[in-house]
Amino acid sequence: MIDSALVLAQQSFPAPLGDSMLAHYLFVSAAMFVIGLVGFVTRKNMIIMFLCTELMFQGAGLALIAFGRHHLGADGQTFVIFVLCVAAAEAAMALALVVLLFRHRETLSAEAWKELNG
Amino acid sequence: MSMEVIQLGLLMDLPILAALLIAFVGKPKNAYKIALITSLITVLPMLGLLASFDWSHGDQYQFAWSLSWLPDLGLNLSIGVDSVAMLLIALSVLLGPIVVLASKRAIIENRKMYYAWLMVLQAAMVGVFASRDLLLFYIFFEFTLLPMFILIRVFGSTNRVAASMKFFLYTFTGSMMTLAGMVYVVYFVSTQTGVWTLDIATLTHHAGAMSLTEQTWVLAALLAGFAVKVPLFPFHTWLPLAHTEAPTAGSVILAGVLLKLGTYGIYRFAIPLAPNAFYEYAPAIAVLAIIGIIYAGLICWVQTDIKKLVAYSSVSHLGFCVLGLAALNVSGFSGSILYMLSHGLSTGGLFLMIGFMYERYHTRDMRQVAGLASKMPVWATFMVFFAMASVGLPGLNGFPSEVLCLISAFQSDAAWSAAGEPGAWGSTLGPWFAVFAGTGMVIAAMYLLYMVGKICFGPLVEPKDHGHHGDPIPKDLTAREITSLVPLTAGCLFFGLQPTILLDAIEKPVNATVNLVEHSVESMNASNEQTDFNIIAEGANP
Amino acid sequence: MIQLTPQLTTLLSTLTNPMVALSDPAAADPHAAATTAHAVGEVGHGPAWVLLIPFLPLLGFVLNAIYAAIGNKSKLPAWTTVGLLAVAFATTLSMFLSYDGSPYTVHAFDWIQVHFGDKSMIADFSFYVDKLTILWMLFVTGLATLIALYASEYMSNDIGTGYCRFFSAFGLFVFSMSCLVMGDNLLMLYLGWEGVGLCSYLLIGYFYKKPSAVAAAKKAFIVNRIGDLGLALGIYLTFVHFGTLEFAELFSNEKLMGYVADASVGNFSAIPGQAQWIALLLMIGAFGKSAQFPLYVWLPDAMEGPTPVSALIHAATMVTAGVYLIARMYPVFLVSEFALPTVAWIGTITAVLAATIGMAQFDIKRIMAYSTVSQLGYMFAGLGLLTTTGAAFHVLTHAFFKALLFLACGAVMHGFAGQLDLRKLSGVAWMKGWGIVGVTMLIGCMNLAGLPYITSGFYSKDMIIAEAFVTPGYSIIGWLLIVTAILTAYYTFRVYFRVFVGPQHAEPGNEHHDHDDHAHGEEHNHDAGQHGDHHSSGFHPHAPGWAVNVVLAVLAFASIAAISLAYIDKAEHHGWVGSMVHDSTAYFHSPYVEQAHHAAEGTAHAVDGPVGFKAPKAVFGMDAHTAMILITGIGGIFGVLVAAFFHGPKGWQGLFIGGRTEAAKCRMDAVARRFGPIPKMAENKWYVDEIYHAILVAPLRVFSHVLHWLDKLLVDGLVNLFGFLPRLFAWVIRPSQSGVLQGYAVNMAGGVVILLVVVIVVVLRAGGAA
Amino acid sequence: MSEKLALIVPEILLFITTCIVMITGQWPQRAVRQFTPWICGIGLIAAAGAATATPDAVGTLFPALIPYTKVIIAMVGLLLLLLLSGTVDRDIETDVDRGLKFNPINSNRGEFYAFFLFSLTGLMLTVSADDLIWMFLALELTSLPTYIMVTISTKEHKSREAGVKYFFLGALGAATFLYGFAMLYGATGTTNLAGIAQHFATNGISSIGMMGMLVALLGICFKIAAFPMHFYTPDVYQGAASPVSAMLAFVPKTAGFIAMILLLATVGWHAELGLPGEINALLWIIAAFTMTLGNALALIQRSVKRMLAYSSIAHSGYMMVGLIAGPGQSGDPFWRNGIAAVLFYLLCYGVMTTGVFAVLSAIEKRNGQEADDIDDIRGLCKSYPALGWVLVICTLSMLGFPPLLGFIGKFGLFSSGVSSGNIGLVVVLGINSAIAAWYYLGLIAAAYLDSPGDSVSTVTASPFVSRKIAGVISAGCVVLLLVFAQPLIEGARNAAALSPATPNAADHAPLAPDPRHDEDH
Repeated sequence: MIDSALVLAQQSFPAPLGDSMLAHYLFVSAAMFVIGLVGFVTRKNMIIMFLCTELMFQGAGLALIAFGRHHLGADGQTFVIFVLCVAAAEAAMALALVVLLFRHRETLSAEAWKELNG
Repeated sequence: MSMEVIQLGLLMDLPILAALLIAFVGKPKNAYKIALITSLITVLPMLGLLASFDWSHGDQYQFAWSLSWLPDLGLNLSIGVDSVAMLLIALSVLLGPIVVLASKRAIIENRKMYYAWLMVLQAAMVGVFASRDLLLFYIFFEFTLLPMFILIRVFGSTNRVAASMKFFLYTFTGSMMTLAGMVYVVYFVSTQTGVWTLDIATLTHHAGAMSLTEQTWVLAALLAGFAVKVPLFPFHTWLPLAHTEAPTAGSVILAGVLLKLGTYGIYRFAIPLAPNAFYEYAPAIAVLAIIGIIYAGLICWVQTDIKKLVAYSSVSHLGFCVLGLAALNVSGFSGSILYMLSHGLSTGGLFLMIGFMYERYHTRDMRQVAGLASKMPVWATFMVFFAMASVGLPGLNGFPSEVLCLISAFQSDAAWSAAGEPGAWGSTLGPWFAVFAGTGMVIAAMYLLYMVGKICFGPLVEPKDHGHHGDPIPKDLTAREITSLVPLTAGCLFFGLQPTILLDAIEKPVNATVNLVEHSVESMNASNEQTDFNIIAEGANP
Repeated sequence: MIQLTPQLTTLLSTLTNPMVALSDPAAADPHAAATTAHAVGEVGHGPAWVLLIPFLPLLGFVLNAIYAAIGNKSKLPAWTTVGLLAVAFATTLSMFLSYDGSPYTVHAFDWIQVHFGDKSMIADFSFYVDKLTILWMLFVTGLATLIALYASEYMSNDIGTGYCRFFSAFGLFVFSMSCLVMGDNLLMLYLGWEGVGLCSYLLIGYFYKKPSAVAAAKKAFIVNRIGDLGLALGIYLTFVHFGTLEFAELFSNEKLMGYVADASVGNFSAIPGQAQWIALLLMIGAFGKSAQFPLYVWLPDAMEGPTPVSALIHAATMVTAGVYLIARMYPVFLVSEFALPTVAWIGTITAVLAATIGMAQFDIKRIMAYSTVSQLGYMFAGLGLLTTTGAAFHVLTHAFFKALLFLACGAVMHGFAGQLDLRKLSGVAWMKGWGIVGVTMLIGCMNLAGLPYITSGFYSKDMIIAEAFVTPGYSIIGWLLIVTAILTAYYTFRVYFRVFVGPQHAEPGNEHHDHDDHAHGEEHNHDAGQHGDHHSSGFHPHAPGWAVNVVLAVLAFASIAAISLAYIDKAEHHGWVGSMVHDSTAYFHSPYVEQAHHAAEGTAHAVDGPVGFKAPKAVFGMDAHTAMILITGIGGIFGVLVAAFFHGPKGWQGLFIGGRTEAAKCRMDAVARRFGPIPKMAENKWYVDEIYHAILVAPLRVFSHVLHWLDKLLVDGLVNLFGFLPRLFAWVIRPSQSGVLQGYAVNMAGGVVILLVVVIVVVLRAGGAA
Repeated sequence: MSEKLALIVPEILLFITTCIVMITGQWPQRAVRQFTPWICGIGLIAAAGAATATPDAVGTLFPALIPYTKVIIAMVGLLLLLLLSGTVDRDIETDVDRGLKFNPINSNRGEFYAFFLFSLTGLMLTVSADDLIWMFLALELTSLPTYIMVTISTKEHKSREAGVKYFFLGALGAATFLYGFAMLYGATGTTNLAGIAQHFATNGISSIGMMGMLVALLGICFKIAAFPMHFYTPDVYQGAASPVSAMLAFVPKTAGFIAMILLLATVGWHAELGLPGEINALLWIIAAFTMTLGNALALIQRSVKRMLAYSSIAHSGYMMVGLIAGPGQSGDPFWRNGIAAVLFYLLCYGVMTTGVFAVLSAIEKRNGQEADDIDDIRGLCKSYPALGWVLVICTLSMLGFPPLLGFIGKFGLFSSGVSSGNIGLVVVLGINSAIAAWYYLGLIAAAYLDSPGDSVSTVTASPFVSRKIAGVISAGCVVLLLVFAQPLIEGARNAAALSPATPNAADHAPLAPDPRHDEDH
């Protein structure tokens, strides 16, 4: 039993992610995306909101990695690395923005900014 | 490029040049002069064209010229006129000096803007009729909206903003549908011939092959623009408003030419491009036209605003024009085209009269002004003349066309017309259409005499505060005003007494159009019979 | 009406016109018929000078318009008009004299021509001349000349103001009337028809500052237009059915000939319905123009116009256009089963109705107007009874004596400052300078009353009434017409006895020529007190001048002299008019009908005898004609005597039976009271105007207002609603743009989810369906 | 590798320019500082020149897309550059005028222009994208700089508010299409677009692939400001300085449309049925809603910039008609090629909208605030005739008034929509054009027909001539391109030609025959 598993592992390493396993990963990734989305929508603190978008990005990233493993290609992982870079850049911007806004309104609430409407 | 093409081009270019001159070089006080001189000069090439036009081949495009513009869209600057277009161009050009003359005293502020746009409008109107390219036609057709919008919006009376908006938006909405319909036809023809062409003659030749359903939709789309423009009941409500608010020159041009774009569109596009559908729905269109005749006529009868009355009378009159088209026979088309040419003269005349009155009294309310014959006999004489022309008195312009339109309604029912006449091959309308439309004659007499009776006759009534506005006003019409009326008067008499000249001129194209419709209807009937036969044959052979 | 139908059939096939009872050699002679038929079929071209007849009056119109434009302040317009009309009349006379018996056309210019396929619709500006045309044109131009002469004096108060306008409209009228009568096609006829309507409108509304005149003008035009609609539709239908508008072609149309042949044997079912409709539609036009019930209401009101206008247009010429139309289109009427009976009955009803109203009026011009309506009723009855000769003869005599009556009344009106109330005038004939008016008025009244043998009116009226009795089933019309004749005699002499004889009395009217800019009244006030015998101080009647008197005298002479017309050609055609009518399509037994009949002879519908031969029928044991001379003659005299008794002054002037001593009181006053409200109702014209207003005009006006509101609210409202929809939509969705970041996020996320779900569901359903 | 590099020479040139600009923008000498925009211009011209020389991208879906698209990007970029001058650092330069020392720390000029060029670089990279990763990065490169540009474009609160909204919602949108990309990759096992297309064509579109496509498209809707991702648009356009708004109207929108075109090409357009059902339905609904929403909300605005923002939304809706219509068969002419129509319309829209925003940028209120209310432009043709006429001409063109450029562009959309059988959508487009006429006319009437006397607040010209020039050039293009439109249309048609080698998933997908087309067979 162990042998056969080992042989199997040796024969096709790295082994493709099975469909059922993939589903688990995808479920987690979807959950992360949705949690991020829900958090974005419900939380008023801008930093937390930003973190939620990060969660969404990483949810997508997780899916990419899972798919990459599923297809046994490097594309997914490559993609994720770039996503992480972009996320980092966005994080920098977000922090700068949040600081700028806090200076003007003394609050981190997104609802403080609703002069433009209609 | 032949001499004639240059002349045709001049009809469009001269007004544009004048507009540029007025807008960018001239002083406000010269605007009127430049416009007047240009519009007078423009008459010369027009007369030249009339002289060199080969009337015996009126159904062919003459003075044709084409320049590829956007080959990828199939758009060519291709101009040329058949006799119908030639006559309508002549009408547009002739109205030019008249409206300029009539504007001298009415327009005091913003003269540069006014005359420049008036000139642009002149050019655009010529362009509409001179286009041999579908898209070019559409471009000019739409373009006329802008000058008119500006004339109403800036130079109109109190409710001008709403009027101009309604005018623009209503017609624009309709014509967007028209564009869609036109594009569909072009597309269809391209699937048939493999060539994407906007050439009207080619399109006309192939469009009849569309299925009835397709044609119905195309017709609906085309009519969406043209029926609003005509305006056909119940799409007419912009017209009274626009007419009432527009400056005199605007009303004259609106009545004289712009409304005719709708009927011209129906004649030139809706009927040839969707012949079977038009044949199918002609009774419905005629019913709308007749409702318009009666409905608008009765509404005229209870107006107190004299300009609104005349505006509604346009709706009523144009009903005859559409009725003639819906009859789909030679007399109907002839009458309708004659109506297009002649209606503007009498209605335009009435608008001029009202404008002259308004300049003196600053009111159009018949309760405030009445019995002017004793004060302004010359004015009243012209008023009665144009009212009678509008009533459709024989010998004046309205009559021949009205007669032909009504006769055509009778004739278009096969049961009532002799076989062998083109257009007598089926029943679109019938005698009842003529009977009901004929009541329009009575109603026209009712409201126009009501108007004349109030405004010209009876004891003199003048508004109390008139004369407080601006310069002192001469009592009766001035020489300039009479000069602007004389061509219209002469035109009314000419159309009334010599319609044969015009009828001969349009005979060829009209017959060609009727034959085209007849051919399409017959071939569709034949193919339907063939299908029926096939079905029967198949049914008999299980 | 239904029971009439077979009778008309009989009429057509078996009637014998007493006037041709002695047989008509020309008609019976096949050779003569063929010759004339040839002439009908191929119409030659006439001399161009005939064009002078319509165009000289038109020249008058133009010249007068120019005079008006340059502000002429003399009698030049009148003399221009009189001169031109006289030349036109002379031309007409020469046309009459040079007429060789075959109709011809004169082409002025092309008018309306449409060509479709191998056919065309041609209506040129051309003139068609046959004897019917000549007959009409003779009295039109003749009377127009005379009346223009009369008007030159009558309208002289308006010199410098409306004088040119009056005469230019006058010229235009004669031109239009010429087109109507001489037009060679139906559209020309229509042109003239509408043209005379226009002139009528302009001239009724001549005193345009007077609201009642304006209203009357409007009413005349609009009521006429209703008729014109029928006429127009009839014309269109004629074209659609027969394929031509030209008389020459129409009357040689094989279809029409076939129909006439069918009609002559009573086989109306062989005639298509649409052909029968033509006559009914044309008839409506005739009713409008000739003021027949129910479209007569405009004519009495039309008396608002100057009296020469009333005389020429609204008595002598224009109103007979309906008669002319039916006469001209007689073959078309013959082929319609119901048209001629309807014409006969409508004519009779109009005659009776108008006479009853005329009896109760006090305005002498209105009495004359109603008498015109009534007499037109006679003419229509005559047409309906197939005696076009009688109708045309009555048109002619009526033109003379009614013009005379109007002009006399006009002289009175002119002289007494617009006074027309017969209660306020008396003994006018005895006033200084009014003798000729008195005498000529008497002649006119006698003609209208139809006093036997001495008046032409008697002959023409008698011809119609007699016809009613020889036509099976129509004697009731005859009796009604006789009663009307008595009423006519009564109300005519009522006017004469009250206004022209008896004690002299005059109250001036309140109309100081308010159409004048210069005060006409003042002119007469300077010699106040010199005429103390007049009740109104400061007023003296303005006796007519030479022009008026000459015209009155000529007309009086003409209306007597017209008696002779009844005797010329009596043997052949029952009078000169008969001979004129005979050679035209108007005659039901004309060569045209003969020809049609011959055409039909070869067919299965061959008939026993020629069309229109009536079996002589005895009335009261006498020849119908003789009987009628007695009955109507006695009736007329009776009517005069009744008038004399009730209205005549004491003494010989009242034929010794009258008892009136004052202007305003007479025996009738007491009698009228006995009748309760009836005289009042008659005076109020049986409230016909009010009824029309209540059931037609007012509802239509209300309806129009409703439409106007509908247009504003519903039609435009819908447009505005569609215009408003985008805005409404915008206001509805505007809250989605709340400006709150989370709100946007929710919207976006929600939008994405909803779209995904919708798309998947939509596609699944579409896929499932497929 | 070198073939790939040859394709992105313009981007490389732009990137180099960006680096230079970053430095020169902070240069102590004013002359050098002020030369910065010129450097940008040179870079853009160089990029445009390089773009014309770009070879066909072999193996991609639209091999000839690059030259035309990048040239129009560079050209509109030049216009935007003219417009952007003076947006930042105005106070600093005033201070320097008054003798204060220039402090590079406070200056934003360098990064502002750099960001602008970065954004354009991103846009160009989107055009070159043949891979999902590339596309993602290019799209982010397009957007990220704009977030900052919006925020720093004015010193007012509204810019910050605009910035924060734009940034956060942008992140949400990016996450969405990223997730879609992930699913696309998952479904096909490749990130290469041509590979994806190949996979779809051979294996059909799996449900996860379809889902991925839908989600990706929805995410990209943010870039093109289409329903349901359009909510940020009016706030951001209003909050940003007018030149930046103009840029937002063109740059991200173009990037989004290019991305969409490339993505849609992977599933392909069926010869008769067009896009696969789900995608067609999605785009149909989005297009219809986007136009209608945009136009309806624009109707009730008083702020001209908000109005233009909504009109920008509406225009996205119009252009989606072209997307749905697709490029037709290879060799199909312009009127059938919806993608060509979109590419051409992007140019038209870029020029028109730049013109209008240029007018708004070229005037300001007396208190230095931006002109925004419709009253501010009242009577502009009298007070500033050149600007007024630019506004009138460009607005008329946006209205689609014949014969201006916008009409020609719209006609392309019309004809492709009709000839691809999407007549219903064309009707919606027509009705929307009419609704749009309402507010455009209001704008025209305010600028041209009303007199300045009606205006509540008075405006004055802003001191930047280049903005005026930008406006005049835009208006000039709107008119003159009419005459010279043919090469552009031809270019668009060539650019939008789908590679004949492209496998078409839609053609292979088992689809039920549509009864509509029965009569054609």
